[in-house]
Amino acid sequence: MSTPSPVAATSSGKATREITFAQAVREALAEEMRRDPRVIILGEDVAEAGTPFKVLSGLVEEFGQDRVIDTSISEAGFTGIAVGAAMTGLRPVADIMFGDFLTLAMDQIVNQAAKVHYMSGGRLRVPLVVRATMGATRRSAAQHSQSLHAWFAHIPGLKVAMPSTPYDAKGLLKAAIRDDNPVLFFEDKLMFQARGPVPSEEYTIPFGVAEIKREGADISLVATSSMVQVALDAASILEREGISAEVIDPRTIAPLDRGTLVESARKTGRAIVLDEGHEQHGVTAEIASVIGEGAFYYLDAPVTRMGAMDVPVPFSPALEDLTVPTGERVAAKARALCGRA
Amino acid sequence: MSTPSPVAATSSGKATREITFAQAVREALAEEMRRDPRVIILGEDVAEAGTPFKVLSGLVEEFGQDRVIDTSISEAGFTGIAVGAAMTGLRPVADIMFGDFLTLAMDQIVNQAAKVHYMSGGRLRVPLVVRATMGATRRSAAQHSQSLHAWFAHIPGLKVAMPSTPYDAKGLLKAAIRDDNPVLFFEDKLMFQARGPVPSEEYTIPFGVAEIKREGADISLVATSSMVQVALDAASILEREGISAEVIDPRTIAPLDRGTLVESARKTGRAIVLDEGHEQHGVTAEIASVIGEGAFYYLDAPVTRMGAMDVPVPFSPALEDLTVPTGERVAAKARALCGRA
Amino acid sequence: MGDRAGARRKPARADLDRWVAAYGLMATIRAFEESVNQLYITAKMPGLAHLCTGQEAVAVGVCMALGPRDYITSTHRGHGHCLAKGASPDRMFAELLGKAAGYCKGKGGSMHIADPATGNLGANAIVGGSAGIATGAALSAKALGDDRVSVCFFGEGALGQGLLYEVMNLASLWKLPVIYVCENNLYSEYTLYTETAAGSLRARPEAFGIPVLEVDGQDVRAVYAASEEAVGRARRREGPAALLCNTYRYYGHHVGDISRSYYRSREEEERWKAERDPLEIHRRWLIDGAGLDPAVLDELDNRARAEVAAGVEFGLAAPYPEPEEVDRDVYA
Amino acid sequence: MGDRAGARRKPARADLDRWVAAYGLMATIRAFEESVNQLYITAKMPGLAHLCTGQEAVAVGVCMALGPRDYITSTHRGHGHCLAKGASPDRMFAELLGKAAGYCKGKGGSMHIADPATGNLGANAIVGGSAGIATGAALSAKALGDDRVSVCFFGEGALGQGLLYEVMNLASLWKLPVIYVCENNLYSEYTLYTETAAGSLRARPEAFGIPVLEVDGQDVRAVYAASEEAVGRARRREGPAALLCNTYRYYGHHVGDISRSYYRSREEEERWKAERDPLEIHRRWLIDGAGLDPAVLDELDNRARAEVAAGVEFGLAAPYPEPEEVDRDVYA
Ligand SMILES: Cc1ncc(C[n+]2csc(CCOP(=O)(O)OP(=O)(O)O)c2C)c(N)n1
Ligand SMILES: Cc1ncc(C[n+]2csc(CCOP(=O)(O)OP(=O)(O)O)c2C)c(N)n1
Ligand SMILES: [Mg+2]
Ligand SMILES: [Mg+2]
Repeated sequence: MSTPSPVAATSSGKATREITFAQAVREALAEEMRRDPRVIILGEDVAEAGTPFKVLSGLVEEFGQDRVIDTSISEAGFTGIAVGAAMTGLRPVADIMFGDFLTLAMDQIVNQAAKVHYMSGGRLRVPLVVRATMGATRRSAAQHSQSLHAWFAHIPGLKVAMPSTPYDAKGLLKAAIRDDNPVLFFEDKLMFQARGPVPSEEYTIPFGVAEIKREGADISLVATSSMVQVALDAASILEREGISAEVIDPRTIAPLDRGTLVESARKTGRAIVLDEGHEQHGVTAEIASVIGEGAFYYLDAPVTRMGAMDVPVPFSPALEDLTVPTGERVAAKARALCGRA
Repeated sequence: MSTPSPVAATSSGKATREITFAQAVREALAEEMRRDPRVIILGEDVAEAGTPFKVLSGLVEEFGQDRVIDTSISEAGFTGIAVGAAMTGLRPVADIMFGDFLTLAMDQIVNQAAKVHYMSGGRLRVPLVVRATMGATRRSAAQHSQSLHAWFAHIPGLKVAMPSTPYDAKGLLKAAIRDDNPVLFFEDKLMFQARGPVPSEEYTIPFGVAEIKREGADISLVATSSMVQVALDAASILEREGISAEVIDPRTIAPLDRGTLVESARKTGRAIVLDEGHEQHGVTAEIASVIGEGAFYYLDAPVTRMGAMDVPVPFSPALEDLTVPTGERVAAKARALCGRA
Repeated sequence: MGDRAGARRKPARADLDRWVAAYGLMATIRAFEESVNQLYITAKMPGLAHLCTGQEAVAVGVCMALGPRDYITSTHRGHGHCLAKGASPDRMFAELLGKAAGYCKGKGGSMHIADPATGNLGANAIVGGSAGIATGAALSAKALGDDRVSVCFFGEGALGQGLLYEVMNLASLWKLPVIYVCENNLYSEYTLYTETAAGSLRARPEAFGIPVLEVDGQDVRAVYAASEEAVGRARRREGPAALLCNTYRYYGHHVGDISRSYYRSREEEERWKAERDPLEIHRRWLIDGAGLDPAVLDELDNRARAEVAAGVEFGLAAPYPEPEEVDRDVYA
Repeated sequence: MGDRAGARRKPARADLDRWVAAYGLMATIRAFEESVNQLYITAKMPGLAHLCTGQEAVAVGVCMALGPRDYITSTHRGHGHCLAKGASPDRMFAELLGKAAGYCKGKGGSMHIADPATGNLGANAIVGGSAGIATGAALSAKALGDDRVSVCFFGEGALGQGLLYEVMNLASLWKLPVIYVCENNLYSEYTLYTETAAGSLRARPEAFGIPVLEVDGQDVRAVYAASEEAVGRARRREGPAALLCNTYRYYGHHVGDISRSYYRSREEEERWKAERDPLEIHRRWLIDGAGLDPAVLDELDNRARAEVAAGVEFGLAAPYPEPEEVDRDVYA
């Protein structure tokens, strides 16, 4: 909300501004906090500091320290407190500075938050949002660069959102805060300053609805979060070579919009799945097998996976950049799948 | 080692006994502890109590409290201590009573143990084994029944073993203890009393080598740990109906023996993947997509996945038994895939 | 407090009623656990259960100091907490037997009974796992401006879990109305607590600025008095407190833990039962100290047994959940 | 200890040499961090770094009490620990710059420097994350029967992590030769420690039966004296100890943390630099108290700057790792 943004008029004619991903997240939080006094934020340096990424700056000034709460360095502790608060009338948003630190809160998220509703026979609810960052190539090394979202998508009872644009970030986060279930909300650190159109009007984006970010006929590029832009880059490269790539963003991986993914693959007959989590036993495996099963009789080539390389993220720039898919590498794979290599 | 077992003679002519899965685990530990004084065991009630499953009974009597060490109820703490001990000359085996409690030790396993070797440029090593149980249908409810192995197979730097017989349990555990990397070793609670032939001679089983537990021609049933017996049950049911099922056990899911799995699927043209972890974003997805890609041009039907139902494990026997694949249900799916439904 | 001296003071009428009720509740818990053990022995109950027999005074003494809207979180050894907070035996047995009529539709079982209607946010099968939940409930009470307090029950073994210290620190900083009740029954599973706990137990909450009241957990009046004090502080928003209740479990760690000689002696068990039984201690005080007619207590014993027997019947007769229930309640 | 009184005692020759060397080491750390900051400002260094300028006396005072085979675990603010334990600036700069000649082949970077050859088991980017590792190293020392000790460096912010309490409890129970060194520099990131820590810091290790020595972290002799005592206990296998070192970081939380006025005042920073600078305090003692010729210290300052400058050159000139390195060292 802080820095004002240029207001433009979109095709829809409605007022739309170009704002950053960080601003979109902040707006979603501010709007929901204004709308519902039960929404609070808990985490390390979330108040005056507004997090190291400054994503939350301005919120404590508007909502006060009783609703934007600095905690000790206790990921398990404040996440557990958020779970209990969610069970008893608040709607907490817990802030995990680096997604790598989720490792410290797994019991509270997986054994408590995810299971309370079911174990209580539906009598207790946990309207909790855990915001966490993800993404490499920031020269932050192995303990500050992981994308661990696949773990949570494996656990029934949790929902997992992976926005790829400011528009999706705002709409999905507002929906997550209003959801009565625990939601893991992953934000790519490198996207915080990316700008995109966001309407001034209030809106939310339903979970489990994929979006076709670009229409195409020859190959489907299914991509999440940070990989959506990579897929779009690949699509432009391929376009110049006469290959028409369709780019699909599931937006939430739990629930997963299988229908849209399968439909696209049936149409194009080819698919590459992109995700910044490690490739082995990751999200690319789930999506590839869903497409492989659902589009089996329509595929002209095997579904191909491109995740982050299966190595701890190295610090050296000379190595780190090799671990994440790029538009060029995706285009090369696509070429090969389309028999143009 | 405690209870003596009947000694028989196998085809190989070598001396072989029928012992339980629990005895096999105990023998592996005892033999490696005799062989290497640096091997120690750490965990809750591992000494006099020999764990609630009695898997370790007798070990403290032979090796003493300095090598079979009872800890406080501190999964993160004693796992972290095991990591440091492994970095400095010991070869610890940490005991996580119920795999569900791994949620408490994730940072020590994933951010520390898995990455130390890489982050140090290969200068430090973590020869650590984390033994954990898995498996449902024990009426233990949602926090004592999970099979979370997929999480670890997602993380580079970790190895994951999933034995399905006493023979594999002993051979794989001995190999795990001699391995210079952190290994997650999953034992199905319901298998502890299962008996099977185990040679008296010393042996180890290399990681990354799948085993064909039963040859077949019409369909491949790829199964891990507890699901191997389910697959074998299904194979016998199918045999009576004239369907010849091949049962393949990867034995370790990281590293994963892709070659053997793909080869079998190429031969049979059909595959069902079975694993007791949740189906969504689980091991069945990885294996199905590996087969889908590697056997693409040979498959007559889509690769089908059967994991644990995507619900927290319910306590009620009336519900819990519905959440895990059974021989009957697998046979039914196989029939359908073979066009015999 | 908890000193026998109190025994000589004759209580006022209202007080006496409360103490009589406390006895009745302890009798119900005692009878409940005996029946659970029977159900296990006769193979009528799926899985295992952790009995709190011998620890009745802690659950009852603490919950007497709470109102119906106050919160508790419980443990794997939680039947007593659940009953003391107001749950009824019939639906509890139904839950333990995995029946649809159970408090959690049979989906939770013994280690996960929850009853929001009586403020019970649930038992927990993760040792120490509910410390965050109880503390979070206290945060809600504070943020929503009502005067509720929250009680976190846990065994001394849970002091091994770092989570407790993380949330105690925050509860103390934020003056949250939460009371950490440690039931030190000497053992965690099969190990004496001194083998797994260094230093002093009470020094731990104190290190985070949380006052600790150590009490005789076998004396329901002592537990109640300490709870009253802690709850009062919390309600006045003066901050969290901790209770260290010294108690003992009569049965094994769980119903299947029959041969215990390798970790504790028969003599020790007998001594506690003979000299430190919470029902006996309270009964003696009611009769000798408060001049109550023993018949009143015998009547309560009978009523407890009858209520529990009826509950068992209800639970055994109740139907299992329908198969369609299996994937309901995964998401709200 | 740490009292200015000591200033009047004139040290023996050998002692003096040690104290002069300590000054030299602190000067090297000071110069090292200044250069890291320059590399960042001139955009020659990838990522960020957390400078320990102002905290030199803690790293040096503690490591002076250790032998080369003793272990340390370090933190995100670990350059000082690494140098004090014996690493050389050139390969450290190479690591910070992501070069193949770095201690970790450039794969670790500033937050993960490890140098087993000097007993450094590694910096750690997880706050409190190395507490288990340091304690485990002490378990190895005990089990393997050598007389090594292990030191766990951490900032006061790490006291928020439950892991510390879990391992302190076990270290105390098992009398492990580990020393927990808390560098209380008042802030964790952008927050004053009193806003996130309840009760008393020193009461925390004490709650687990671990003795705590609180020292002036700006006085290298005070830090050394306390370390000697703690290390001696540990070597004699009398159990763990904790050091609480009061210190201050001159720069921001990391090199990019420039405008700090919203969490601490310029005055506060200036006051520490003017009155509590560890190099200045030690220099004053060496000259006034030990009668050392100031020229000796100026010479050490120059040598430190020269060694660091050479290290920077080495690091900048060194080649990046080959692409093939990317998937090496994942498994041993
Ligand atoms: C995190 C975790 N670790 C281990 C266990 C296994 N376990 C169940 S009860 C128990 C002992 C608990 O002791 P205590 O806290 O004293 O409670 P008590 O059983 O004595 O009532 C253990 C180790 C568990 N349930 N959760
Ligand atoms: C588990 C974890 N949570 C949060 C962070 C982010 N973080 C990095 S340094 C830091 C502050 C640490 O403060 P302190 O322990 O006092 O060390 P100092 O930086 O003052 O040396 C935080 C919160 C982290 N690295 N690890
Ligand atoms: Mg106990
Ligand atoms: Mg600090």
